[in-house]
Amino acid sequence: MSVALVRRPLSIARAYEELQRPESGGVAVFVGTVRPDRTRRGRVVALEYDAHVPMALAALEALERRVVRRYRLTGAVAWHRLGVLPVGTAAVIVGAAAPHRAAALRACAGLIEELKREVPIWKTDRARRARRRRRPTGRPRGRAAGSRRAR
Amino acid sequence: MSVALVRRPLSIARAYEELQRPESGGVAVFVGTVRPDRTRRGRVVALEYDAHVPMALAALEALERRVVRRYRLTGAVAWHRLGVLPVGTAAVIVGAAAPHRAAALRACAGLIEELKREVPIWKTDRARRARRRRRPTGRPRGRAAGSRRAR
Amino acid sequence: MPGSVRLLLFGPAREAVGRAALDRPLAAEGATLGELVDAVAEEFLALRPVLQASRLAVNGRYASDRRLRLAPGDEIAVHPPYSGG
Amino acid sequence: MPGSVRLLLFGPAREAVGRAALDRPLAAEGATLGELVDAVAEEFLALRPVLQASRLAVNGRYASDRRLRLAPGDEIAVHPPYSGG
Repeated sequence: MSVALVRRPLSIARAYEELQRPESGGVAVFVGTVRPDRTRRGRVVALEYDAHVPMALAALEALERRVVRRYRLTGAVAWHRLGVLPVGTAAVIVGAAAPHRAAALRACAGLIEELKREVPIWKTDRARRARRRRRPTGRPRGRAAGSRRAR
Repeated sequence: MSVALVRRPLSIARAYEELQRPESGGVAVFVGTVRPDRTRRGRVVALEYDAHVPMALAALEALERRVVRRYRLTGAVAWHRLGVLPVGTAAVIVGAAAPHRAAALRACAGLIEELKREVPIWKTDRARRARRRRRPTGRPRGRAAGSRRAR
Repeated sequence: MPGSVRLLLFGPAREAVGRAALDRPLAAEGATLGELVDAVAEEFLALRPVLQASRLAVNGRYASDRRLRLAPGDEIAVHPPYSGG
Repeated sequence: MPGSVRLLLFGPAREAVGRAALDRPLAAEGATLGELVDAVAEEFLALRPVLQASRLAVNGRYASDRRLRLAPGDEIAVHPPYSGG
Protein backbone atom coordinates (compact mmCIF):
# COMPACT_ATOMS: atom_id res chain seq x y z
CA MET A 1 0.00 0.00 0.00
CA SER A 2 1.46 3.35 -0.90
CA VAL A 3 0.26 6.94 -1.00
CA ALA A 4 2.42 9.91 -1.93
CA LEU A 5 2.40 13.55 -2.90
CA VAL A 6 5.56 14.31 -4.81
CA ARG A 7 7.18 17.11 -6.77
CA ARG A 8 9.19 14.85 -9.06
CA PRO A 9 7.98 12.89 -12.10
CA LEU A 10 5.68 9.93 -11.45
CA SER A 11 6.80 6.60 -12.84
CA ILE A 12 4.29 3.98 -13.99
CA ALA A 13 7.08 1.39 -13.88
CA ARG A 14 7.66 2.15 -10.22
CA ALA A 15 3.92 1.93 -9.51
CA TYR A 16 3.82 -1.49 -11.18
CA GLU A 17 6.80 -2.68 -9.11
CA GLU A 18 4.95 -1.61 -5.99
CA LEU A 19 1.83 -3.53 -7.09
CA GLN A 20 3.34 -6.68 -8.54
CA ARG A 21 3.14 -9.67 -6.16
CA PRO A 22 3.06 -13.37 -7.05
CA GLU A 23 -0.51 -13.61 -5.73
CA SER A 24 -1.75 -10.70 -7.88
CA GLY A 25 -3.24 -12.13 -11.06
CA GLY A 26 -4.33 -8.70 -12.26
CA VAL A 27 -2.81 -5.25 -11.93
CA ALA A 28 -4.70 -2.19 -13.17
CA VAL A 29 -3.08 1.23 -13.34
CA PHE A 30 -4.57 4.58 -14.29
CA VAL A 31 -2.48 7.62 -15.19
CA GLY A 32 -4.11 11.03 -15.39
CA THR A 33 -2.20 13.56 -17.48
CA VAL A 34 -2.50 17.28 -18.12
CA ARG A 35 -4.75 17.90 -21.13
CA PRO A 36 -4.45 20.90 -23.50
CA ASP A 37 -8.00 22.06 -22.77
CA ARG A 38 -9.32 25.25 -24.29
CA THR A 39 -10.37 27.90 -21.77
CA ARG A 40 -11.52 31.50 -22.05
CA ARG A 41 -7.90 32.50 -21.51
CA GLY A 42 -6.58 30.35 -24.35
CA ARG A 43 -5.27 26.84 -24.63
CA VAL A 44 -3.93 25.35 -21.41
CA VAL A 45 -0.18 24.81 -21.58
CA ALA A 46 0.25 23.81 -17.94
CA LEU A 47 -1.72 23.22 -14.76
CA GLU A 48 -0.55 23.94 -11.27
CA TYR A 49 -1.44 21.31 -8.67
CA ASP A 50 -1.54 22.29 -5.03
CA ALA A 51 -2.62 20.26 -1.99
CA HIS A 52 -3.32 20.69 1.67
CA VAL A 53 -0.58 18.15 2.24
CA PRO A 54 -1.29 16.64 5.68
CA MET A 55 -5.04 16.40 5.06
CA ALA A 56 -4.51 15.12 1.51
CA LEU A 57 -2.20 12.35 2.70
CA ALA A 58 -4.65 11.36 5.42
CA ALA A 59 -7.49 11.32 2.85
CA LEU A 60 -5.42 9.24 0.41
CA GLU A 61 -4.61 6.74 3.15
CA ALA A 62 -8.24 6.44 4.25
CA LEU A 63 -9.34 6.06 0.63
CA GLU A 64 -6.74 3.41 -0.07
CA ARG A 65 -7.57 1.41 3.07
CA ARG A 66 -11.26 1.47 2.17
CA VAL A 67 -10.74 0.38 -1.44
CA VAL A 68 -8.27 -2.35 -0.43
CA ARG A 69 -10.84 -3.77 2.00
CA ARG A 70 -13.79 -3.41 -0.39
CA TYR A 71 -12.09 -5.22 -3.29
CA ARG A 72 -9.76 -7.48 -1.23
CA LEU A 73 -6.73 -6.06 -2.99
CA THR A 74 -3.22 -7.43 -2.67
CA GLY A 75 -1.78 -3.98 -3.40
CA ALA A 76 -2.72 -0.38 -4.10
CA VAL A 77 -1.00 2.89 -4.96
CA ALA A 78 -2.31 6.46 -5.04
CA TRP A 79 0.34 8.96 -6.00
CA HIS A 80 -0.25 12.58 -6.97
CA ARG A 81 2.28 15.03 -8.30
CA LEU A 82 2.26 18.70 -7.22
CA GLY A 83 3.64 21.83 -8.83
CA VAL A 84 3.31 23.31 -12.30
CA LEU A 85 2.93 20.48 -14.84
CA PRO A 86 3.02 21.09 -18.60
CA VAL A 87 0.51 19.46 -20.93
CA GLY A 88 1.17 15.72 -21.34
CA THR A 89 2.71 15.27 -17.90
CA ALA A 90 1.42 12.57 -15.56
CA ALA A 91 -0.28 14.28 -12.63
CA VAL A 92 -1.72 11.24 -10.87
CA ILE A 93 -1.16 7.48 -10.81
CA VAL A 94 -3.52 5.10 -9.05
CA GLY A 95 -3.27 1.35 -9.22
CA ALA A 96 -4.77 -1.79 -7.78
CA ALA A 97 -3.65 -5.41 -7.69
CA ALA A 98 -5.92 -8.37 -6.95
CA PRO A 99 -6.03 -12.10 -7.55
CA HIS A 100 -8.63 -11.55 -10.30
CA ARG A 101 -8.86 -8.92 -13.00
CA ALA A 102 -12.38 -7.64 -12.36
CA ALA A 103 -11.53 -6.57 -8.81
CA ALA A 104 -8.31 -4.87 -9.92
CA LEU A 105 -10.08 -2.95 -12.71
CA ARG A 106 -13.02 -1.87 -10.58
CA ALA A 107 -10.81 -0.85 -7.68
CA CYS A 108 -8.60 1.22 -10.00
CA ALA A 109 -11.64 3.09 -11.33
CA GLY A 110 -12.89 3.55 -7.76
CA LEU A 111 -9.55 4.95 -6.61
CA ILE A 112 -9.46 7.71 -9.22
CA GLU A 113 -13.17 8.57 -8.85
CA GLU A 114 -12.94 8.88 -5.09
CA LEU A 115 -9.56 10.61 -5.15
CA LYS A 116 -11.09 13.38 -7.25
CA ARG A 117 -14.04 13.67 -4.90
CA GLU A 118 -12.38 13.36 -1.49
CA VAL A 119 -8.77 14.46 -1.55
CA PRO A 120 -7.91 18.14 -0.95
CA ILE A 121 -5.92 18.77 -4.12
CA TRP A 122 -6.60 21.60 -6.55
CA LYS A 123 -5.52 22.42 -10.06
CA THR A 124 -5.19 25.94 -11.37
CA ASP A 125 -4.93 26.76 -15.03
CA ARG A 126 -1.60 28.35 -15.90
CA ALA A 127 -2.35 29.16 -19.56
CA ARG A 128 -2.20 32.93 -19.26
CA ARG A 129 0.67 33.15 -16.83
CA ALA A 130 2.81 30.83 -18.92
CA ARG A 131 2.22 33.07 -21.94
CA ARG A 132 2.83 36.36 -20.17
CA ARG A 133 6.16 35.23 -18.76
CA ARG A 134 7.24 33.89 -22.14
CA ARG A 135 8.29 30.66 -20.51
CA PRO A 136 8.94 27.93 -23.06
CA THR A 137 5.87 25.73 -22.74
CA GLY A 138 7.86 22.51 -22.75
CA ARG A 139 9.85 23.37 -19.64
CA PRO A 140 8.48 21.73 -16.54
CA ARG A 141 8.67 24.33 -13.78
CA GLY A 142 7.52 21.75 -11.26
CA ARG A 143 10.69 19.75 -11.64
CA ALA A 144 12.87 22.77 -10.99
CA ALA A 145 11.02 23.31 -7.71
CA GLY A 146 12.97 20.41 -6.23
CA SER A 147 12.31 16.75 -5.81
CA ARG A 148 11.31 16.58 -2.19
CA ARG A 149 8.87 13.88 -1.29
CA ALA A 150 5.97 15.27 0.70
CA ARG A 151 6.43 12.45 3.22
CA MET B 1 -2.26 1.43 -31.94
CA SER B 2 -0.11 -1.60 -31.29
CA VAL B 3 -0.65 -5.34 -31.08
CA ALA B 4 2.09 -7.88 -30.47
CA LEU B 5 2.82 -11.47 -29.53
CA VAL B 6 6.29 -11.64 -28.06
CA ARG B 7 8.61 -14.10 -26.37
CA ARG B 8 10.46 -11.50 -24.32
CA PRO B 9 9.34 -9.73 -21.14
CA LEU B 10 6.51 -7.23 -21.45
CA SER B 11 7.21 -3.73 -20.18
CA ILE B 12 4.46 -1.56 -18.70
CA ALA B 13 6.73 1.47 -19.11
CA ARG B 14 6.95 0.77 -22.84
CA ALA B 15 3.16 0.33 -23.05
CA TYR B 16 2.69 3.71 -21.35
CA GLU B 17 5.14 5.36 -23.77
CA GLU B 18 3.10 3.95 -26.64
CA LEU B 19 -0.12 5.33 -25.14
CA GLN B 20 0.99 8.71 -23.86
CA ARG B 21 0.00 11.61 -26.13
CA PRO B 22 -0.62 15.25 -25.20
CA GLU B 23 -4.30 14.86 -26.04
CA SER B 24 -4.73 11.78 -23.78
CA GLY B 25 -6.02 12.97 -20.42
CA GLY B 26 -6.35 9.42 -19.13
CA VAL B 27 -4.31 6.29 -19.70
CA ALA B 28 -5.48 2.96 -18.26
CA VAL B 29 -3.29 -0.12 -18.34
CA PHE B 30 -4.05 -3.67 -17.25
CA VAL B 31 -1.36 -6.30 -16.66
CA GLY B 32 -2.35 -9.94 -16.26
CA THR B 33 0.23 -12.07 -14.47
CA VAL B 34 0.67 -15.78 -13.84
CA ARG B 35 -1.03 -16.76 -10.56
CA PRO B 36 0.07 -19.62 -8.28
CA ASP B 37 -3.29 -21.38 -8.53
CA ARG B 38 -3.84 -24.72 -6.87
CA THR B 39 -4.72 -27.55 -9.25
CA ARG B 40 -5.16 -31.29 -8.84
CA ARG B 41 -1.53 -31.67 -9.84
CA GLY B 42 -0.24 -29.28 -7.20
CA ARG B 43 0.45 -25.58 -7.09
CA VAL B 44 1.08 -23.93 -10.45
CA VAL B 45 4.67 -22.77 -10.77
CA ALA B 46 4.44 -21.73 -14.41
CA LEU B 47 2.01 -21.53 -17.31
CA GLU B 48 2.82 -22.12 -20.94
CA TYR B 49 1.15 -19.71 -23.37
CA ASP B 50 0.74 -20.72 -26.98
CA ALA B 51 -1.05 -18.95 -29.82
CA HIS B 52 -2.15 -19.55 -33.37
CA VAL B 53 0.02 -16.59 -34.28
CA PRO B 54 -1.38 -15.27 -37.59
CA MET B 55 -4.98 -15.67 -36.49
CA ALA B 56 -4.25 -14.26 -33.01
CA LEU B 57 -2.59 -11.15 -34.49
CA ALA B 58 -5.53 -10.64 -36.84
CA ALA B 59 -7.97 -11.04 -33.93
CA LEU B 60 -5.98 -8.61 -31.77
CA GLU B 61 -5.98 -6.04 -34.57
CA ALA B 62 -9.71 -6.39 -35.18
CA LEU B 63 -10.38 -6.14 -31.44
CA GLU B 64 -8.22 -3.08 -31.06
CA ARG B 65 -9.78 -1.30 -34.04
CA ARG B 66 -13.25 -1.99 -32.68
CA VAL B 67 -12.45 -0.76 -29.15
CA VAL B 68 -10.65 2.34 -30.44
CA ARG B 69 -13.70 3.26 -32.48
CA ARG B 70 -16.22 2.43 -29.76
CA TYR B 71 -14.49 4.54 -27.08
CA ARG B 72 -12.87 7.15 -29.39
CA LEU B 73 -9.44 6.29 -28.04
CA THR B 74 -6.30 8.25 -28.80
CA GLY B 75 -4.21 5.11 -28.29
CA ALA B 76 -4.42 1.40 -27.52
CA VAL B 77 -2.07 -1.51 -26.94
CA ALA B 78 -2.73 -5.25 -26.73
CA TRP B 79 0.42 -7.25 -26.15
CA HIS B 80 0.60 -10.91 -25.14
CA ARG B 81 3.67 -12.87 -24.18
CA LEU B 82 4.12 -16.49 -25.28
CA GLY B 83 6.22 -19.33 -23.89
CA VAL B 84 6.61 -20.79 -20.41
CA LEU B 85 6.09 -18.03 -17.82
CA PRO B 86 6.77 -18.58 -14.11
CA VAL B 87 4.33 -17.36 -11.47
CA GLY B 88 4.39 -13.57 -11.09
CA THR B 89 5.38 -12.90 -14.70
CA ALA B 90 3.33 -10.49 -16.83
CA ALA B 91 1.58 -12.51 -19.55
CA VAL B 92 -0.56 -9.78 -21.07
CA ILE B 93 -0.68 -5.99 -21.16
CA VAL B 94 -3.61 -4.06 -22.58
CA GLY B 95 -4.00 -0.33 -22.38
CA ALA B 96 -6.19 2.49 -23.60
CA ALA B 97 -5.72 6.25 -23.79
CA ALA B 98 -8.54 8.76 -24.21
CA PRO B 99 -9.20 12.44 -23.56
CA HIS B 100 -11.30 11.47 -20.50
CA ARG B 101 -10.71 8.86 -17.82
CA ALA B 102 -14.02 6.99 -18.00
CA ALA B 103 -13.48 6.04 -21.65
CA ALA B 104 -9.89 4.92 -20.99
CA LEU B 105 -10.91 2.77 -18.01
CA ARG B 106 -13.90 1.17 -19.75
CA ALA B 107 -11.92 0.52 -22.93
CA CYS B 108 -9.12 -1.11 -20.94
CA ALA B 109 -11.58 -3.47 -19.24
CA GLY B 110 -13.19 -4.19 -22.62
CA LEU B 111 -9.85 -5.00 -24.22
CA ILE B 112 -8.94 -7.66 -21.68
CA GLU B 113 -12.48 -9.17 -21.57
CA GLU B 114 -12.67 -9.46 -25.32
CA LEU B 115 -9.08 -10.59 -25.73
CA LYS B 116 -9.82 -13.56 -23.48
CA ARG B 117 -12.95 -14.39 -25.42
CA GLU B 118 -11.83 -13.84 -29.01
CA VAL B 119 -8.12 -14.29 -29.43
CA PRO B 120 -6.72 -17.78 -30.16
CA ILE B 121 -4.26 -18.02 -27.26
CA TRP B 122 -4.12 -20.90 -24.80
CA LYS B 123 -2.47 -21.47 -21.47
CA THR B 124 -1.37 -24.86 -20.25
CA ASP B 125 -0.51 -25.56 -16.67
CA ARG B 126 3.14 -26.54 -16.22
CA ALA B 127 2.99 -27.42 -12.52
CA ARG B 128 3.86 -31.10 -12.83
CA ARG B 129 6.31 -30.86 -15.65
CA ALA B 130 8.24 -28.09 -13.93
CA ARG B 131 8.56 -30.27 -10.87
CA ARG B 132 9.60 -33.43 -12.73
CA ARG B 133 12.34 -31.65 -14.61
CA ARG B 134 13.61 -30.02 -11.41
CA ARG B 135 13.77 -26.71 -13.18
CA PRO B 136 14.26 -23.82 -10.76
CA THR B 137 10.85 -22.17 -10.64
CA GLY B 138 12.27 -18.68 -10.85
CA ARG B 139 13.93 -19.25 -14.20
CA PRO B 140 11.87 -17.99 -17.09
CA ARG B 141 12.21 -20.58 -19.85
CA GLY B 142 10.34 -18.26 -22.16
CA ARG B 143 13.15 -15.79 -22.15
CA ALA B 144 15.72 -18.47 -23.05
CA ALA B 145 13.55 -19.43 -26.03
CA GLY B 146 14.70 -16.28 -27.78
CA SER B 147 13.32 -12.80 -28.04
CA ARG B 148 11.92 -12.83 -31.53
CA ARG B 149 8.92 -10.64 -32.08
CA ALA B 150 6.06 -12.54 -33.58
CA ARG B 151 5.71 -9.78 -36.20
CA MET C 1 2.72 35.15 15.42
CA PRO C 2 1.45 34.76 18.99
CA GLY C 3 -2.14 35.74 19.52
CA SER C 4 -2.94 35.18 15.86
CA VAL C 5 -4.39 32.50 13.63
CA ARG C 6 -3.40 31.52 10.11
CA LEU C 7 -5.73 31.09 7.15
CA LEU C 8 -4.55 28.62 4.51
CA LEU C 9 -6.00 29.34 1.07
CA PHE C 10 -6.10 26.68 -1.64
CA GLY C 11 -7.04 26.53 -5.32
CA PRO C 12 -9.63 29.17 -6.26
CA ALA C 13 -9.39 30.71 -2.74
CA ARG C 14 -5.69 31.29 -3.24
CA GLU C 15 -6.35 32.70 -6.71
CA ALA C 16 -9.02 35.06 -5.34
CA VAL C 17 -6.75 36.46 -2.64
CA GLY C 18 -3.49 36.20 -4.51
CA ARG C 19 -1.83 34.58 -1.50
CA ALA C 20 -1.55 31.09 -0.05
CA ALA C 21 -1.85 32.18 3.59
CA LEU C 22 -3.08 35.10 5.71
CA ASP C 23 -2.23 35.71 9.36
CA ARG C 24 -4.93 37.43 11.39
CA PRO C 25 -4.80 38.58 15.02
CA LEU C 26 -7.42 37.12 17.33
CA ALA C 27 -9.63 39.52 19.26
CA ALA C 28 -8.53 39.61 22.93
CA GLU C 29 -11.70 37.82 24.03
CA GLY C 30 -11.18 35.17 21.30
CA ALA C 31 -13.22 34.86 18.14
CA THR C 32 -15.30 32.20 16.42
CA LEU C 33 -14.67 30.52 13.09
CA GLY C 34 -17.68 32.37 11.66
CA GLU C 35 -16.42 35.77 12.79
CA LEU C 36 -12.98 35.17 11.28
CA VAL C 37 -14.39 34.02 7.95
CA ASP C 38 -16.82 36.94 7.77
CA ALA C 39 -14.00 39.41 8.44
CA VAL C 40 -11.87 37.95 5.67
CA ALA C 41 -14.81 37.88 3.23
CA GLU C 42 -15.32 41.57 4.04
CA GLU C 43 -11.69 42.27 3.19
CA PHE C 44 -11.46 40.23 -0.05
CA LEU C 45 -14.56 40.59 -2.18
CA ALA C 46 -13.39 38.02 -4.73
CA LEU C 47 -13.16 35.43 -1.96
CA ARG C 48 -16.88 35.60 -1.08
CA PRO C 49 -18.32 33.30 -3.75
CA VAL C 50 -15.43 30.90 -3.21
CA LEU C 51 -16.05 30.76 0.54
CA GLN C 52 -19.69 29.91 -0.02
CA ALA C 53 -18.69 26.79 -1.96
CA SER C 54 -15.85 25.82 0.40
CA ARG C 55 -15.46 23.55 3.38
CA LEU C 56 -13.40 24.75 6.31
CA ALA C 57 -10.91 22.77 8.36
CA VAL C 58 -9.33 23.75 11.66
CA ASN C 59 -5.99 22.18 12.51
CA GLY C 60 -6.46 19.42 9.95
CA ARG C 61 -10.06 18.52 10.81
CA TYR C 62 -13.16 19.56 8.97
CA ALA C 63 -15.19 22.05 10.98
CA SER C 64 -18.75 22.96 10.05
CA ASP C 65 -19.77 24.75 13.26
CA ARG C 66 -19.36 28.50 12.76
CA ARG C 67 -19.51 28.98 16.53
CA LEU C 68 -16.25 27.05 17.02
CA ARG C 69 -14.01 29.18 19.27
CA LEU C 70 -10.51 29.74 17.83
CA ALA C 71 -7.31 29.70 19.84
CA PRO C 72 -3.99 31.41 19.07
CA GLY C 73 -1.93 29.35 16.63
CA ASP C 74 -4.95 27.67 15.01
CA GLU C 75 -4.69 26.92 11.29
CA ILE C 76 -7.91 27.46 9.38
CA ALA C 77 -7.92 25.92 5.90
CA VAL C 78 -10.29 27.03 3.15
CA HIS C 79 -11.06 24.04 0.88
CA PRO C 80 -12.89 24.94 -2.33
CA PRO C 81 -14.28 21.94 -4.24
CA TYR C 82 -11.44 19.54 -4.97
CA SER C 83 -10.09 19.34 -8.49
CA GLY C 84 -7.12 17.00 -8.29
CA GLY C 85 -6.52 13.96 -10.45
CA MET D 1 4.49 -33.10 -47.87
CA PRO D 2 2.73 -32.92 -51.24
CA GLY D 3 -0.72 -34.48 -51.31
CA SER D 4 -1.09 -34.00 -47.58
CA VAL D 5 -2.69 -31.56 -45.15
CA ARG D 6 -1.44 -30.36 -41.79
CA LEU D 7 -3.42 -30.30 -38.56
CA LEU D 8 -2.35 -27.62 -36.08
CA LEU D 9 -3.18 -28.53 -32.48
CA PHE D 10 -3.40 -25.88 -29.76
CA GLY D 11 -3.86 -25.86 -26.00
CA PRO D 12 -5.83 -28.88 -24.76
CA ALA D 13 -5.78 -30.39 -28.27
CA ARG D 14 -2.00 -30.33 -28.27
CA GLU D 15 -1.95 -31.80 -24.76
CA ALA D 16 -4.34 -34.60 -25.78
CA VAL D 17 -2.22 -35.65 -28.76
CA GLY D 18 1.17 -34.79 -27.33
CA ARG D 19 2.12 -32.95 -30.52
CA ALA D 20 1.60 -29.49 -31.95
CA ALA D 21 1.02 -30.65 -35.54
CA LEU D 22 0.06 -33.76 -37.50
CA ASP D 23 0.53 -34.30 -41.24
CA ARG D 24 -2.08 -36.47 -42.92
CA PRO D 25 -2.23 -37.65 -46.55
CA LEU D 26 -5.33 -36.71 -48.49
CA ALA D 27 -7.31 -39.50 -50.16
CA ALA D 28 -6.68 -39.43 -53.94
CA GLU D 29 -10.25 -38.24 -54.60
CA GLY D 30 -9.89 -35.55 -51.94
CA ALA D 31 -11.49 -35.49 -48.50
CA THR D 32 -13.75 -33.22 -46.52
CA LEU D 33 -13.00 -31.39 -43.29
CA GLY D 34 -15.44 -33.71 -41.49
CA GLU D 35 -13.75 -36.85 -42.80
CA LEU D 36 -10.33 -35.65 -41.73
CA VAL D 37 -11.48 -34.72 -38.25
CA ASP D 38 -13.31 -38.00 -37.78
CA ALA D 39 -10.23 -39.96 -38.82
CA VAL D 40 -8.04 -38.10 -36.34
CA ALA D 41 -10.61 -38.50 -33.55
CA GLU D 42 -10.59 -42.23 -34.30
CA GLU D 43 -6.82 -42.29 -33.94
CA PHE D 44 -6.52 -40.17 -30.74
CA LEU D 45 -9.23 -41.03 -28.23
CA ALA D 46 -8.19 -38.24 -25.84
CA LEU D 47 -8.77 -35.72 -28.61
CA ARG D 48 -12.49 -36.53 -29.02
CA PRO D 49 -13.95 -34.46 -26.17
CA VAL D 50 -11.60 -31.61 -27.04
CA LEU D 51 -12.71 -31.64 -30.68
CA GLN D 52 -16.34 -31.41 -29.66
CA ALA D 53 -15.65 -28.14 -27.82
CA SER D 54 -13.34 -26.73 -30.53
CA ARG D 55 -13.74 -24.47 -33.52
CA LEU D 56 -11.88 -25.36 -36.70
CA ALA D 57 -10.06 -23.01 -39.03
CA VAL D 58 -8.77 -23.75 -42.51
CA ASN D 59 -5.89 -21.64 -43.78
CA GLY D 60 -6.51 -18.96 -41.16
CA ARG D 61 -10.28 -18.70 -41.56
CA TYR D 62 -12.90 -20.24 -39.34
CA ALA D 63 -14.71 -23.10 -41.07
CA SER D 64 -17.91 -24.60 -39.72
CA ASP D 65 -19.00 -26.60 -42.77
CA ARG D 66 -17.86 -30.21 -42.35
CA ARG D 67 -18.44 -30.78 -46.09
CA LEU D 68 -15.65 -28.33 -46.97
CA ARG D 69 -13.37 -30.04 -49.50
CA LEU D 70 -9.69 -29.99 -48.52
CA ALA D 71 -6.81 -29.42 -50.92
CA PRO D 72 -3.19 -30.53 -50.61
CA GLY D 73 -1.23 -28.09 -48.44
CA ASP D 74 -4.25 -26.93 -46.42
CA GLU D 75 -3.64 -26.09 -42.78
CA ILE D 76 -6.45 -27.12 -40.46
CA ALA D 77 -6.27 -25.55 -36.99
CA VAL D 78 -8.05 -27.02 -33.98
CA HIS D 79 -9.02 -24.18 -31.61
CA PRO D 80 -10.25 -25.33 -28.20
CA PRO D 81 -11.86 -22.58 -26.09
CA TYR D 82 -9.41 -19.72 -25.73
CA SER D 83 -7.67 -19.24 -22.41
CA GLY D 84 -5.19 -16.42 -22.97
CA GLY D 85 -4.83 -13.32 -20.86
